[in-house]
Formats: sequence, structure tokens, C-alpha cells
Amino acid sequence: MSEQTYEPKIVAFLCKWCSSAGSDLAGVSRIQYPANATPIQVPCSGSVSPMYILSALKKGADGVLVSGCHIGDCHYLEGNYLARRKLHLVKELLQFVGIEENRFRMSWVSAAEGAKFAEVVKEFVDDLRPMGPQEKLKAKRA
Amino acid sequence: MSMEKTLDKALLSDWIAAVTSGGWQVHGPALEDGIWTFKPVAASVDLDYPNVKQAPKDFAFPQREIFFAFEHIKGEAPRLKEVKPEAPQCAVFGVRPCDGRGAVRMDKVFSDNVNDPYYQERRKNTAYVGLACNAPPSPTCFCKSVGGSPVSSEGMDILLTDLGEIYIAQAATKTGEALMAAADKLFGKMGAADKKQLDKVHADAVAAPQRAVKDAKGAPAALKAGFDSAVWEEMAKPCIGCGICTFLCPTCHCFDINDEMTGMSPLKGQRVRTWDNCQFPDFTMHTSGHNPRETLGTRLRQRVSHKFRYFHENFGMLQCTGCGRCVSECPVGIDIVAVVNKVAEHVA
Amino acid sequence: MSEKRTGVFVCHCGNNIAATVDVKKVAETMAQEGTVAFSKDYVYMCSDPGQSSVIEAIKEHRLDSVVVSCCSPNLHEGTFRENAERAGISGFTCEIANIREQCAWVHKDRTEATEKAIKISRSAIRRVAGNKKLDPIAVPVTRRAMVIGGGIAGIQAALDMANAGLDVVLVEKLATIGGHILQLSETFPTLDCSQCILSPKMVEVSRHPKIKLLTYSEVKEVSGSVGNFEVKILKKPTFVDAETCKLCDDCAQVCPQVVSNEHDLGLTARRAIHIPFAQAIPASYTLDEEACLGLNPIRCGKCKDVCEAGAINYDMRPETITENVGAIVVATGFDLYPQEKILEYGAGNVADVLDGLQFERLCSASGPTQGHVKRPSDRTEPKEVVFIQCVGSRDPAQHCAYCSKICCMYTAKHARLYKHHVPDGKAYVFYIDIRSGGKNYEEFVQRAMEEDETVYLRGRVSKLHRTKDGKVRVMGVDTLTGQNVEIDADMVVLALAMQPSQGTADAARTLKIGRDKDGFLAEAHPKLKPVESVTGGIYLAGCAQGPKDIPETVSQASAAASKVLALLSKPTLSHAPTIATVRNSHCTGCEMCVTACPYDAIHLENGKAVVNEVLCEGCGSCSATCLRAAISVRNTSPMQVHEMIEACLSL
Amino acid sequence: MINVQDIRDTARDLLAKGEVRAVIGWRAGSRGMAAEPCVVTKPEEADSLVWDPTCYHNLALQLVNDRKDLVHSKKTATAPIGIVAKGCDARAIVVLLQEHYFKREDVYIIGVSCENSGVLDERKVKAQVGGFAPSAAAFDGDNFSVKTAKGDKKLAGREVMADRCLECRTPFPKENNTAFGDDKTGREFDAQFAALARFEANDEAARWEFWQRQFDRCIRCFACRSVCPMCFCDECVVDSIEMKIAPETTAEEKANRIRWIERSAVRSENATYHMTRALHLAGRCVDCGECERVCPVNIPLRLLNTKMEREAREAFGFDPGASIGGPSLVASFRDDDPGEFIR
Repeated sequence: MSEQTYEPKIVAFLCKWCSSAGSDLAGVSRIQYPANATPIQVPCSGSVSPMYILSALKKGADGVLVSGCHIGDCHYLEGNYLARRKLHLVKELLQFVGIEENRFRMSWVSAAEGAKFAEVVKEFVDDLRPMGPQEKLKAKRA
Repeated sequence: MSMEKTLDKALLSDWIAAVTSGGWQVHGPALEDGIWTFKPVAASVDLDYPNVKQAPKDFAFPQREIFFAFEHIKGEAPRLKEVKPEAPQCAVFGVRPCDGRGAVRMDKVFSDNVNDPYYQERRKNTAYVGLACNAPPSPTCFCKSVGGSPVSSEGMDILLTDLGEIYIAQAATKTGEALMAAADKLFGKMGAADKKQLDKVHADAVAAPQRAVKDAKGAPAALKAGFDSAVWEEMAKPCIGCGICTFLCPTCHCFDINDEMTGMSPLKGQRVRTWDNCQFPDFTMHTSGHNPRETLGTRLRQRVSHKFRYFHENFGMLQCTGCGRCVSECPVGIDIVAVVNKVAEHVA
Repeated sequence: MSEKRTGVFVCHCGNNIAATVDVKKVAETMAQEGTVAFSKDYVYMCSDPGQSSVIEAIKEHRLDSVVVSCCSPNLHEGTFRENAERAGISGFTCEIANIREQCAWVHKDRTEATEKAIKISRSAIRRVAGNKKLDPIAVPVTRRAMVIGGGIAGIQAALDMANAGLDVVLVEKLATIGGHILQLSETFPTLDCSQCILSPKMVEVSRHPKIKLLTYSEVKEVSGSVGNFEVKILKKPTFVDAETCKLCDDCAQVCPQVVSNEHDLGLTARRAIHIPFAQAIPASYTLDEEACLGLNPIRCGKCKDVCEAGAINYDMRPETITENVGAIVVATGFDLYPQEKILEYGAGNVADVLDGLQFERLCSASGPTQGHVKRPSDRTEPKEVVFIQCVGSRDPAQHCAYCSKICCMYTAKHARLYKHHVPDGKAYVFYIDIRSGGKNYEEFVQRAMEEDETVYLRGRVSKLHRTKDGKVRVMGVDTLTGQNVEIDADMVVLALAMQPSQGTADAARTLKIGRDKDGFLAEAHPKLKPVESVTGGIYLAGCAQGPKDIPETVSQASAAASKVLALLSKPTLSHAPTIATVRNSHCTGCEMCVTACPYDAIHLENGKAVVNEVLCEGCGSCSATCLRAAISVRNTSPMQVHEMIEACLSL
Repeated sequence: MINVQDIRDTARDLLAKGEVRAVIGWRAGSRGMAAEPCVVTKPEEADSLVWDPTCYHNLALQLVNDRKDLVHSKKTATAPIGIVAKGCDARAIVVLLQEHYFKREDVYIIGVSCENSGVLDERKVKAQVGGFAPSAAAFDGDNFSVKTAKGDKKLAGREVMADRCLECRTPFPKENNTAFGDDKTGREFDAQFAALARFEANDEAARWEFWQRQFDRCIRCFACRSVCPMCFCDECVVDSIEMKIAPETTAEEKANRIRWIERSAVRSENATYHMTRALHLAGRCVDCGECERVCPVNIPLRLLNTKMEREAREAFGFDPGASIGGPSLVASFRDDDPGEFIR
């Protein structure tokens, strides 16, 4: 795939209460951003198992985004604290085995931050594009 | 032996080059990350090595084999596409006698009563250039007691014996002869002195003490008699249920067949054969949840009995070739020699 | 594949979706999915004909599940789930694919947007393929309510609920209910007396057969969830039996310990044994254990000796009271922003620089000066008073970013009250803006300026200090004239910001409800759920949620009361069934889920995790923590998520 | 130095008095020099117990197996089970207790301190003796004497001691019912996480080049998981087959496996397996190093696990196996956990 035609594929886990709502707000405000990230709504960032990140990379995701409520604002009080700790480990492990740091990203986006959500996706796509397709963990089924 | 020649060690790489230009992919032992493995050889190869960690059974029986691919578009009949094994001609240099004998046993399984086209396609394109064991055996070797020998050419196309400055190359098959003929001028005639030295080296190797299964001939009967022995569970007590013993074994050949999905829209995937392992708890798991071999003891009994009894019942030979891998690599020291001896002792 | 029969309904939303997404193509592509038995597109799926067509399709094609590709689930998930129920299938087998807010509205390229809509819809199909039919969980409710905080908000909410027939427990931290309002002199914009407003309500509370009043009490622990909370309350000992106390004041007369009187904000003193103020409810004295010379052993004992009624009992001990209620209204009020933090205005160390509440006490007939405005330092009548607005408010750099909302109004009131008390005095007000939105508010401020001749100066006061001749020199700027202004005032009154009370922070922690960045209690939705907290069954009223004036506080309190009444109007509540469920075969009893659960909803029974289905909110923290996939949230199982991931990457 | 007879006497005594129903320990192996785990049930068998630098195995695994046997046979234990435990074995027992796998009173811990030694690394020994597996070994406090086919050889302790032992700070089993040997807690042969630090000096490309080679080589024999006392799940999340079928399991559930990882031993699946395992061991791994020792294809698994261990320590102040109480790493959090990586 050439640089021009390569479009990174992103799986975006969005918590229902903040980030998915923030993404909705971006929509209501008609803020345009790249279409590379396909959202999966989850109850809480705390429900995102590290295995989902590995699974997405294995299934060929070029980037994985997990977005939740800001610290202290979790609808479920503590879910994002648990997510922060767990996914910190995932991030460290991915880097350790030599996966590009920017393949996995986390953000806190509140229901009021439509513009920030659009910005997070845009930045992510911009960071992923020069890296090219993620081949390291992608399953090759031949 | 129809063709017996000498090869100056310095000419080994030339021979390999000649074999390569004859359309063969040459593999030889290589030390990578601390372990010996057969790897494609570019120029020369060092045959002064103990043995590879994993028996070379994967040349004919790879850990993963795709049988066919399938696709199901809604409303249409499912489409199948056969996947033929891509089997380049491989010449494997440095195969030890225990593993050569292992190949003979694998052939029995996949070519005697059944014809496994995937195995056969790969096997016919594989040549084994053996290497006699004339160094002292490792503490876990026991080939002699199971009917083998450190200098056996069973299963080999050629057997090399290291005589210091030269190798003696003895062709055992037509393929072996052809491989030697491809570089005929590199080889020298085996003289009487060479012959004498060869015989001496072979005799010394055979004479070197090894540990032993006490009564290999009686093992099938002993294991049959000891099927219900309490010894199995006792011996299996420290077993952790991993797959080292069988995956490294030159003769273990059990497999599983799975459909691996490559897409859901439309439904796409391939049917894949992968090695399976009688020591894994799910090996005999039934859909109902019932598992006839639920305990470690029953699984140890299955492995040992297969090597020393069932295979013998089916093919008239012991399956175990005494390579000692399952013994030396077992994380907890379960020792097939000790197990067979103990069961025999118990029923005696 | 399983024999799932899913129907996919792709909405055009007029042109909202169809303009960017090729809805026909989405519908056609979805028809190719293995589990999809029917798919169509329609111009307005949420319209009456749209909904009817879904019902018809469910019946005609024997669909067992539905995916609607349309707007955000926040808008119409409920609509389509109810619609599915009407067609006879479980609402929980209906999922929404959000292709409007998260797709059509944010992308311009039709090809890209269509591809993304396909992936989003496909993902919803995969999810619904694993969805189970679920029935809402019916939970019996405790038809009692609790109000935390006995200020005007709490009193109003408690009375509204009690008058509607609900049993109410009203918990107040202090020895009396009433709150800040009783410290006020008069209230804007009518200048009616605050005690005249509140006292009758306080009495009503004390006499109401449906209200159980717990004063001198604090909520220590809350467990349970909407419909069934168990609240543990610590009631501190007052050492005086309220029933027996005759209010004769003999005890206070003999008490040797004098401490600052918090009701008068330190402008007066009280004894260790005291009544907060004359109209306190409950009408009784309280022995302040901290101020007392000592009860263990008894070091003084004079009050008990003198009490003829025998109301004093030194053996009273703190008491933990457990109350079961179905809903809670949190009305824990505000504190003034501490003057100590305002360094430029002397950090509270300059004499005759008062805060607004202290000034209220000076104006109040029941206050330290019996309603005569006299400055605290020398008890003389101040002839020049400077009022400074926005002290601590609207100052993101150093103090609070927000506007405290009521200061413009009460400063105008202060200026007017001052002028009414001291007609020959001069009142100056430094302001940034005048915010007087509200019925009759602007007119009130105008009267302060015109009738009462208050001088309004637009600008900030940079600093102030005490002069040698006993004045307070105020240095500011009048930005309208560009002149520096220097006033030697007799007294300065600071309109300090409102901040959530200390009790509010404590309550938020105990109740596990969220707070906003300024520490006020967070409402569930800024517009549509202004009195609901993020936790079901807990409602908010008054200044704990944000600065507000009395009418607004009362409205919010009544609103919270009506929410509670609606909640508790039925014998059972319906709880979402999308909660955690345990695979016993996989659970090893390691308790990681128990630790991770924010709701204490999981416990172990016989070495296996058991989920309390009422407490569980379905957040999934347990599921992501479990190492063995032994616990997962219904209809969001790991298997479903893995398949959704695949769908997201399918193009 | 510990007198092995003390261990034997203790075991015999406990068995004779019926205070334990069995003692898990090591005995001489039948193949070469290495000891092997054993379960002694009779007082007269106690003399078969050994204690030497080939007692590699983390015996906590045998406790797990014992527990599984009991559950499977639906038996209740008549008495506690005894176990001879090194520092790392005891730390593993602590984590198992923390996760309520059994109760403290179910186990009688006969602690043995590694003092100033540790276990041998057979790979290092082989490298020192020309690739030949030794048939016996002894430790005299400083040096190992090994017997090989090519004669006897004396090897300096530090040269052939396992990396995990060189980095070990807690060679003494703090959690014990009785213990032998000196408490050398805090000893320092090599910097902690030294192997990890050496690896981390590589750049991203070199790290991936290294790991893809390791992942490619994995044969998924699952010895790493089988030997790990922390991998006590009856069914692993990377097994694509539902082994545990409860009466309520529906046909649909049986058919719909969690197909997120395939059985094929190929890079993507192997990488997913090893990374999942590392994450599942975060805050639980006590660095006994067994997974690395048993790996037949020499994958340096300690690197993955110590990476997680160091991260847990540095980022979250977490020390696995230090005490029985306290929450698990990923089930808890602190308000000041690092979050700078989050946008």
C-alpha cells in the first residue's frame, strides 16, 4: 500500500457516559474529523480488557484508542482509575516488545468536549499515517 | 551399503553448494538464542553439535498445515479451495540416528494404513543426511535399549560419520546416492584404513554405556499388564501437563483440526491441522464436558503406552527411539525410562 | 452460524444521514450478514410509520433481534427498545448503530462515511447476535426518603415529600435546622425578614408526623442503591434532653466556658452549653463537648447542678442510627470562600473588614448589635462603607472561576439596608458587572443606586489596609473614568464567593456521587437532569449543586422532592438487567472483582463470586479485571466485543 | 549452610505426628543431576528429601495441583499439607493466599533459605562444560562441583547461578511455619532488573526484531503456563475450547468459543499469548523464573514478567508476594497513579 492510499484503521473504545457522549457532541456541533476510527461503545473505560487491545491489533488495527471520563468524573466512580492502571501496563508492554508507542492511545474526553474528541482522533490519525500499516501483531493467515 | 565414500571436511560446503544448485534447500544445525535448530544453510554448516532441541519431524509434518480455504457468501453454496502443500525439496544435514528412526515411524503412521497426501507430498521432498553419534552419549540417551544404535542409518538417505579430518558418507537410499553423485568429484574412495577407522568408531560408539529401558522387548506386555497400576498416578504426581515431551518428540504425531476464520463478512476461513498433545487437558475432552483422561496419570499412561505398547501392537515396533528429549527437557524430571522400568517392575 | 434472525433498519433521518451516508448501500450490505434475516432503509425510522414498519417486519420475518442504524442511542434507544417490546421481542435484543452523530454529521466524504456506517452497523449486528433476552429486574423499594441538610433546601424538600404522605428522615449536622438563611437579616428583592419566612417552616418540620428529625447528626455510611439505601448516621450527644429542657437559660448563665458564637460568625460569644439561637429547632440547649471543661471525668458540673428540670445528662453517648430509605436528597449547602485566602484584602486580619454574613448579623434585629449597624472595632456607627463584589469569584487565576451568582443582589441589599440604618452614611460598591437577572431584581439594584444613593464604581479594589486614624483605606480603580480611587472607609464588606460546604465534600464521598471541577455536586445532565445526581435515587437541592438564591433553591428542592415522589410512587423499581454475571465453572474466588467493584456489589459465597443484581450498575470493571473471563456484563460479553472488533476492521 | 537432615527430621516428625498429611519437597532425580519434586506421605520416606542447587522447581505449583486434586476428587483434607519452600516458593504461596486459593492454615511451610546461593542454570553449566549435560552437582558455599561425561569440574557459583537468583533480594522465605538457614534478605549479587535493563538499552526496532524471533520460535507447548503457580486457572483464556462445561452451558455457548486467539503456533497468536500472560501475571509474578527455565526453545520470558514487575513497583509502588493482605494490582488504584500518557 502506498503512502497516499494508506488510511489507518482505528478501533475506538468509547465509554458510554463521557467519550461517546462527547463524540455525539462533536456530531451535533458538526465538527469534522477523519473517518478512520470506528467506535465501539462500552459501559466504562474500566470495562476495556487489555485483551481487547491485543485482539484489535491482532485483527489488523493500525491503532487502538480507549477514551473515558476524566479522572474524578467516572459515571461509575472508579472505572477510569482502574482503566488507567491496567492500560498503563498494556502501553508499557507494547512498547517493550517493540510495537510503536503511538499505536495505542488513551484519552479522557468528557461529554462536553466534542471538539477535543475530534482533535484526539485527528491527532491520532496524523500520528499513525506516517507509520504505515501495523504488521507486527497482525495475524497472517496464509 | 551401496555407496561409501570419504569427504574431506573442508569440502562439505562445496557439496552443500552442489546440492543446493541441484534444486535442494539445504538445512543444517544452527545455534540461535542458545538452542540448536535446523535452519536453511547459506554457505557452510558446522556439524559438530549435540542434537537439535526439536526433532526434525516438522519437515514432513509441520506444526500447522492448511488443508483448504472456504468462503460462504449468503445465499450461495459454500466454496472450498484446496491448498496444496508448498513442499520444496529439503535436504536436512546432521540428522541424528534417533531422529532418522523417528522418520521411519512417522512414515508408518502417515503412509502405512492411511495415505496422508499432505505428509507424503512433504516427505517425498525431504532427504535426511544423517550424522552418526560418536561422541559420548548425553546422560539421557537410551537409543540402544529400544532397538536403535548411535550409528544407525535407519530412515536416513545418507549417514555421515565424523572421523576427525574427514567424513565417511554412506548412502542408504537412491536419493542419497543421487545427492552424492551430484558432486561426485568432491568425494574420495573409502580406503581400507578409512574402513577400519570407521568400524572402530562405530564399535566404540555402540559400546559407550547408556542408560537403558531394562526389558524393551517385554515392555508391551508389561504395560498391558500394568494398565491399571497405581504407579501411573504416582509417577505423574509432579507432572504439570505441558506439551514439551510430545512436541519435541521425533515420533509424536497427534493433531487437531480447526477452522480458522479470516473474515466474517462474508464468512471466510481455512481448515487447519495443528499439532495436538495428549498431555493437554483438553486433548480428550468431549463436547459433553466428560473427559476420559482427566488425570495426569492417565495421560502419562497414554503417552508411555503409545510409545511402548500401542504402536508396537499396530506396527510391530516400539515407537520410542530413545532420543531422551522428553527426559532431559521435562520441567519436573519425569523420566520415560524410569517409568517403563517401574511399571515393569511392578507387574513382575 | 447460529440461527439468529436480526432485522436491520437504516434511517435516513431526512437528509441528516442520507446526505453523507449511502443508506441504501448500508441496508443492502447488511442483508449479506449471516445473522440478518431482513433489512431496509426508511426516511424517518423514529416516526410513527417508521416504528410501525419495524413491528411489522419483526412479525412478518420472525425477527428475534433488531439493529437500528440511526442517531445516538441517547436519543432513541429507549424508543426502539419499547417498540421492540410492542412487537413481542425483548427490548434488550435491540441495539442502536449510531451513524448520525458519530458518522454522517462528522464526515463529508460519502465513500468514507458509508464505509464507516457499514462497520458501525455490522458491529451492532455482531453485538446483537450475542445478546440475550433479558427482563428488567424488579426491585421492591423502601418508600421512605432521607434529606441530608436542614437548610432551606432540605426543609422545603422534606416538607414537600412529607406533605405528600412520604415518611422522611431529615439529617442535620448542627444542633438546629435552619441553615444560613437564619443568619440573614432581610432578603432581596422584597426585604422581608428571613426569620419570618423560615421559622414557621421550621416549626412545621418539628411537628410533622411524617418527618423524623435527626439534628447534631452526620451520615457516615451509605450502602445499597436506588430504592433501597441503608444509611448509617452518627448522632452526637447534646447532653440535654430536648423534651425536658425548659429553655430557662440557667445552665448557660453558670457555664464558665466562653467560646465564639458561630451563629453570629464570631461577632459574639456563647457558653459551652448554649442554644444556637432563640428559635432553634429542636428547641433545646446543647452542651458543646469540645468547649466544655470536661465530661470524662466531670470537671465542672455546674450546668447539671443548676438545671431544675433535670434535662442535663452527662452520660449521653454518640449513637449510630441505621435508616432504610428508598431515595436521598442531598442539600448540604455552601460555605463562604475563606477570607483568609484573600491576601490582598488582609486575609481576614484587618479590623472592620467583614464578610457578607457578618454584615447580615450586624443588620439583624437578633444580631450582636440588635439591628444597629456598628463597626466591630469600636462600636461606632460607620459613616462610609465600601462593599466589594466578586471577592474570590470570577478569578480563575487565584480563586474560583465561577460567578457566585447572588453577590450582586445581596451587595445591593446590604447597601440599601445600610442606608436605611444610617441615612447620612455613604455606601460605595466596587463591581465588575452587575448581574441582576430575576424577577424584580434589576429594579431592586436600580433603587439601591437611585433611591438609596449608593455609589457604584466599576472596577476592582487592588488592596486595602488600616490607617492610623482607624479607617480602612481602600485603593481601587474606577474603570469608567480611568481614575484611581482611594476611600478611607469606616467599614468594608466583602462579597465572598460561595463554595460547596465541607459537608458537601464529605457527603459526596460517602454517597459516592460525583462532584464537578469546583467541588459542587454534579448533576446527571446539565439541562435535562438538573436535580438528579449521577447515582440513581440520589437527588440534589440547593447550593451544594451550585450557587443560587433562595427562590431558586426552593424550586430545586421542590423539584427534587417531586422526583423522589415519582420514584417511590410504585412498590417496585425496574433495574437494568445488563449487569455482571458469573460463570461459576471459571471462578476461583480470587476476589479481584470484589476489590474492583465500585459498588460493593460482589461478594463470595462458597468460594465463588456472587453479584448483587440490585447493586450492580453494569460498569464492567469486574469483567476487565477478571483473569479467567469468569465474570462479564450481560450483553457485553468478551465474545461479543471480540466480534465487534472484527466488524470494525472488516473494511 | 542448611543441614538437609534438619529438613528430613522436620518432615518425618510432622508426618509421624499427623500434623501434615504429606510433605511436598525435592528428591534426587532419575536422570542426570537435577532434583525433582516429590510428595512424601510416609515418615519413612522423609529421608529421600534433598536440598541442593538443583532444587529449581517452584513447589507452590504442587500445592496448586494438590488443591485441584482435592476439588476434583471432592475430598476434604484431613490435615494441612507440608511444603518445603525457598524464598520464591514462599512468595508464590503468599500470592496464592492473597487470591484465596487456599487458606493459610491449610499449609505448613518448612522454609529453606537460599542464603548466599541460589539454583543452577543448566544452560550456563552446559555452556561451561562444552555443551554436555552434567550428571551431578554439589555446592560448597562458593563453588559448584559438577560431574560430566568429560570429568569433574569446579565452577564459580556466580558464573552458573540462575539470573533470577543473582537478582533475588529475598532468598529467605519470610512466610513460614518453621525455617532453616540464615535470613539474607537484601543480599545483592546483581542489580535488580539487570537483565531487563540490558535489554531495554535496545531501540524499538531492535526490540521488535528480538521479540518477533522469540514469538516465531514458540511452539505453544504451554510449559511456561503449566509450570507457573500463578497460572492456576482450570481453563486459560487463550484456550479456544471451552473445557469447563457447566450444566447451564447452552449448546450455543459450546459452539461459540471465544475465538480471539487461534491454536496455530504462528507469530501473531504466540505474541498475543505471551503478552496476555505477561499482563495476567502483572502484580502476581514473584520472579521465580520457572517459565524461563522450562521453555524448551529458550524464550527469555523473565524479561516480559520482570518488565511488568518493575512497572508495578515503580509506577504503582506494588510488591507482589510481599504480604498476604492488600488488594491485587489491577483490581485497585491510587489517586496518583501515572496518567501523563493519557491525552
